Amino acid sequence: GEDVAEYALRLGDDALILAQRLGWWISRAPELEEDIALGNIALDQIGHARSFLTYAGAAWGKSEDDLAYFRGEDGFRSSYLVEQPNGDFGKTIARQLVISVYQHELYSRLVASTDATLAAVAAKALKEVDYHRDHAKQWTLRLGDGTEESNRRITAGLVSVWPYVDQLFQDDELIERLDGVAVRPSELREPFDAYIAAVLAEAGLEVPQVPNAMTDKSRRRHSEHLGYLLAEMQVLAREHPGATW
Amino acid sequence: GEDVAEYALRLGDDALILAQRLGWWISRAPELEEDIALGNIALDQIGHARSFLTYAGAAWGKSEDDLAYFRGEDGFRSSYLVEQPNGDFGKTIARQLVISVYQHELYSRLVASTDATLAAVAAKALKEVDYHRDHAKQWTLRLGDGTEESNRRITAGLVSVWPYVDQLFQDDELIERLDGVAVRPSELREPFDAYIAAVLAEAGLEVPQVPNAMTDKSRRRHSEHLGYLLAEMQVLAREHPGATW
Amino acid sequence: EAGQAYFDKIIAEDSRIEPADWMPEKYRKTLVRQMSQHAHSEIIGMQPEANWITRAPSLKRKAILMAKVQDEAGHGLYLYSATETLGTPRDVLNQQLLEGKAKYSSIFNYPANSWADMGAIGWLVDGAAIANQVPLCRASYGPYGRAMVRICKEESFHQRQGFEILLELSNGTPAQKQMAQDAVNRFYAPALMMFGPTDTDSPNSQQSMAWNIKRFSNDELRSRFVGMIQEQVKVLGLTLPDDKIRYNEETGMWEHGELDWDEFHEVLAGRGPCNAQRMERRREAHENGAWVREAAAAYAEKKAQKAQVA
Amino acid sequence: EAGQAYFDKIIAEDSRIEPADWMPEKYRKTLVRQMSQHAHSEIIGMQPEANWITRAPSLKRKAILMAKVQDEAGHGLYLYSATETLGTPRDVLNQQLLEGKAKYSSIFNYPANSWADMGAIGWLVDGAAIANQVPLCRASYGPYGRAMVRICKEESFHQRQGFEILLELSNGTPAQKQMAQDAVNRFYAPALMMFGPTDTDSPNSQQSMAWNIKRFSNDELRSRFVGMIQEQVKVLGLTLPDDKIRYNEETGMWEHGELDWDEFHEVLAGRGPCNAQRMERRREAHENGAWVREAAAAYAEKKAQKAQVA
Repeated sequence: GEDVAEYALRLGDDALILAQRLGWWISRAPELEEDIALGNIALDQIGHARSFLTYAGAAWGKSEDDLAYFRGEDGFRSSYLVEQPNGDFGKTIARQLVISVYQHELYSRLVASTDATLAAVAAKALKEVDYHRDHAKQWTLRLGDGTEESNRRITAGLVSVWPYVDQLFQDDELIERLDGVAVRPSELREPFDAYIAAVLAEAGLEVPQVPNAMTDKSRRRHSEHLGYLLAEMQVLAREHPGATW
Repeated sequence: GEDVAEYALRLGDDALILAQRLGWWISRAPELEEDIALGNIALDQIGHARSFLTYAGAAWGKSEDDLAYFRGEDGFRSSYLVEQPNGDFGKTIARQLVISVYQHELYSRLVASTDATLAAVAAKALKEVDYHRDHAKQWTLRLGDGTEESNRRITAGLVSVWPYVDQLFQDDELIERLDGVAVRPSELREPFDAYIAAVLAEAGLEVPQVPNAMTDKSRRRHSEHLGYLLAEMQVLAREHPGATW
Repeated sequence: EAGQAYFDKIIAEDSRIEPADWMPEKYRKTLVRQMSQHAHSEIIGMQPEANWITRAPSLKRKAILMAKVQDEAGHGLYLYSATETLGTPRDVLNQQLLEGKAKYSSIFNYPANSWADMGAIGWLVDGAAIANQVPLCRASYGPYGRAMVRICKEESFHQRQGFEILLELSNGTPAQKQMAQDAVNRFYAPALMMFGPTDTDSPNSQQSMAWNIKRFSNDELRSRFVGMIQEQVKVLGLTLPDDKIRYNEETGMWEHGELDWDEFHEVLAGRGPCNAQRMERRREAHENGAWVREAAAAYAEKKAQKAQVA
Repeated sequence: EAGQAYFDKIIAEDSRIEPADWMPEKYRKTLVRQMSQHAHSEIIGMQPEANWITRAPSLKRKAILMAKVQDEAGHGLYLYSATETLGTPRDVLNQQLLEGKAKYSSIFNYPANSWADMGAIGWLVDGAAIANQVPLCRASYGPYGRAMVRICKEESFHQRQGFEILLELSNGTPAQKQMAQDAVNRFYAPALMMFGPTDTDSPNSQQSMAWNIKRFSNDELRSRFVGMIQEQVKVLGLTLPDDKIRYNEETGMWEHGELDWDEFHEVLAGRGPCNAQRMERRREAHENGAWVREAAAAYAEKKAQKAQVA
């Protein structure tokens, strides 16, 4: 029904916007191996996005591309976190650490969803996110315990993305209605915190002590960044409405 | 006629794209005085763009906004130089130095155009560009003769924009056909070089020795940067075709 | 004691204190805090509007918006200058902002998500600012009052432009009208909260009123503002998201629905949607500009040395 | 002399030289130059296509394009590894690229202005690359030949994807079809020039052929390619911007219109539309990544020291 579709949108949009951000790095990474690694993660996320959006679109007779290219800002259900700009590699890794640990906890529970499609997509995605999480962890360790400069930068990156962490763990009416289908975000917070604390401790970093930003648990409101991202992502498709590619 | 309109497009598009680039700096400049100064220059350029585009549009029954917001990349006649990204303040000043010295030479001749409208717009623009040129000159001196870091950065900025200087001074068939109406770009090169050489010498900088980029004297082809700029500039207007604002 | 007497006399006469005059330390402190907070608000307030400069939907609107944001930088400059007459240099004030030790108006911690926000900010936010600021033109501290005169003139221009943006949208396509209504819905309550806590929760106000800095209470100003916009919104063909607005004949005050003061305090405490973003952007601009300011200083010094030698 | 004899024998038998084998200095140098140039081309060649990743018009195409650009990074890595077997480390090769001392394929100095260029690059540029590279799978130097086998497999996949992009556009709206034709018009001649100067102007080719590195002359390969694409373009429903294409029964060669070798040399000399941009972007990525590579190195060293202690 519509509720499941709305939930699938949230999952799909996070993956899509993240992929769009990460795709920028390909040809700009600190080393060739990272062009490939970040490219892989972006590709995986695009794959997840396509599955979730296709499923969501079925409820409204829309294709994945209708949803990706012909919704305005208000129609998106992405979180503030994935909308944050790439910044430097430190900030990108900080964002990756947060999102991949979150997605890992999320998908490892979503595999038990009573919705068979969501469960199946999550099962496939989980294996890939496992790699994403490890990638983010390894880089957090390297940057945290690398040089003074790298420690400073990953710290700044964590501070920069931290205000948007809280939104990921907010329950709302939709979640209540989807008991058994959706994963309850608030339940993910504890394991998330534990994992993050362990990684940061090993990296010689501290959990940022910064205020949460006021966001929107229903994900209808967005950061000021999303508009720019969509303008670029959608420009060509919208110039040719009805075209196929 | 169409030729004059096409010529006005070139003038207007350079001003418009430059204004769009400079507008980004407002709220991001190195000091408040520069937010204001770069804002002023952007405003002046928007003003020139509007005059030239309104004039050009008259030939095709189009408004300034039709031209600014509803042309694709192929329809623009901007030069590679103004399309170059802002980079850091050093690169922006380098681009400003080139474009303002060029526009100053251009408009100080265009005031004698046999086309009364072009002459009048040029007369008004010239006074303003005189300030732009001085602004760029003063900053080139400060950065060139400031610190090692600033010298390094303005030098890098000059090297970065220099491949696109040559295009500004290329004559083509249109220019030939508009004898007396248009200013012959090739005639501006000598005074441009002389002015630039004097400023750079005073700033302790050298004229960059880098190859020219192969561009398009008819200005129908563009750098890879223009598409991104237009996507952002036009996004809202295109979402609401036929709307007024 | 002569100083205090003169100061008291000037205040009693409702005349002006000038920079060279003696003044109580608390008066000075209050002014520095209020004026610099106002200056910071102008500077941070550039950001939500700068967010739409590159995407403004017509060249005319783009030019107007650029000019407006630029004016705000100008207001920041006047106000920093006026504050400097009280003995605190601009560098120090700026440092306080960057370190998060100084406040700025909370309204700028809300995002400008749509073009219509350029209208709502102009109409409601600048409108509320003017309502706050017009009485400040008569503030007892001379440089502050004079700065406000200049600023208010430009602000009312900005407010009119904001109104025009909304009017155009409201008379436009259904999508445009909806965009306008949505912006008004989002900015209405935050704009009302710009006048500060209710009088019962506003402990500093009385001293400021005694010193002729403040002339009206928060609630008085807010009420006046509500009365004004409830008229104007009709012209716009839009509605205010508040069905409790009514004129109270007895008190002579405009009343409105309850405001979410918890949200107000959350945003004040740094937990608004954009607090972190605004500060990060300001710090980034400051850091990215460091080498430029250093170069300008080094160059000026070289020039000065040459001039001395010559 | 034993080495030379063995080398000559291997070449005569059309067998493979391996890294540990003796080889003439010039053979080694030629290979290092050619292989690293090929690697650099993969790396710089990522840029025109990366230019469309964020704007790809469907999610499927976005995924395919990302995968393709990522493959190019992979090809760069294989080729740097293969080149390292000849004794020149990747750092040195990379430094040569960044300093402008090493060349890369000139085709990547043309801009990718439209989405259709993703099709034209795949079909024509990868097509020409494959025509060049398939014979290199039998190159006398073992690691090179083996790298080429792997690369050619992926390249032919990429070429098919490029062809599909054009086919879809050609069968699409008039605007899409025009976009496709425009891209083919712009990439046709530069793609033909990818085979290098005409045989009469290609002095190094003969030695490379004698060493079984190169198998066919530039003109032979070009002719074969023209024959191929003139067939394929019909399937696309597009045309090649060359009315001189014809099969010469006598020579058995495909002929084509004259190419603008002046332009070729201009681009080679650094004056293409994007030479400066491509190099600036590569240097920027390298410089922006310096602190990351340093951190990774420092961390690895710390780990190694701890492991030693333990």
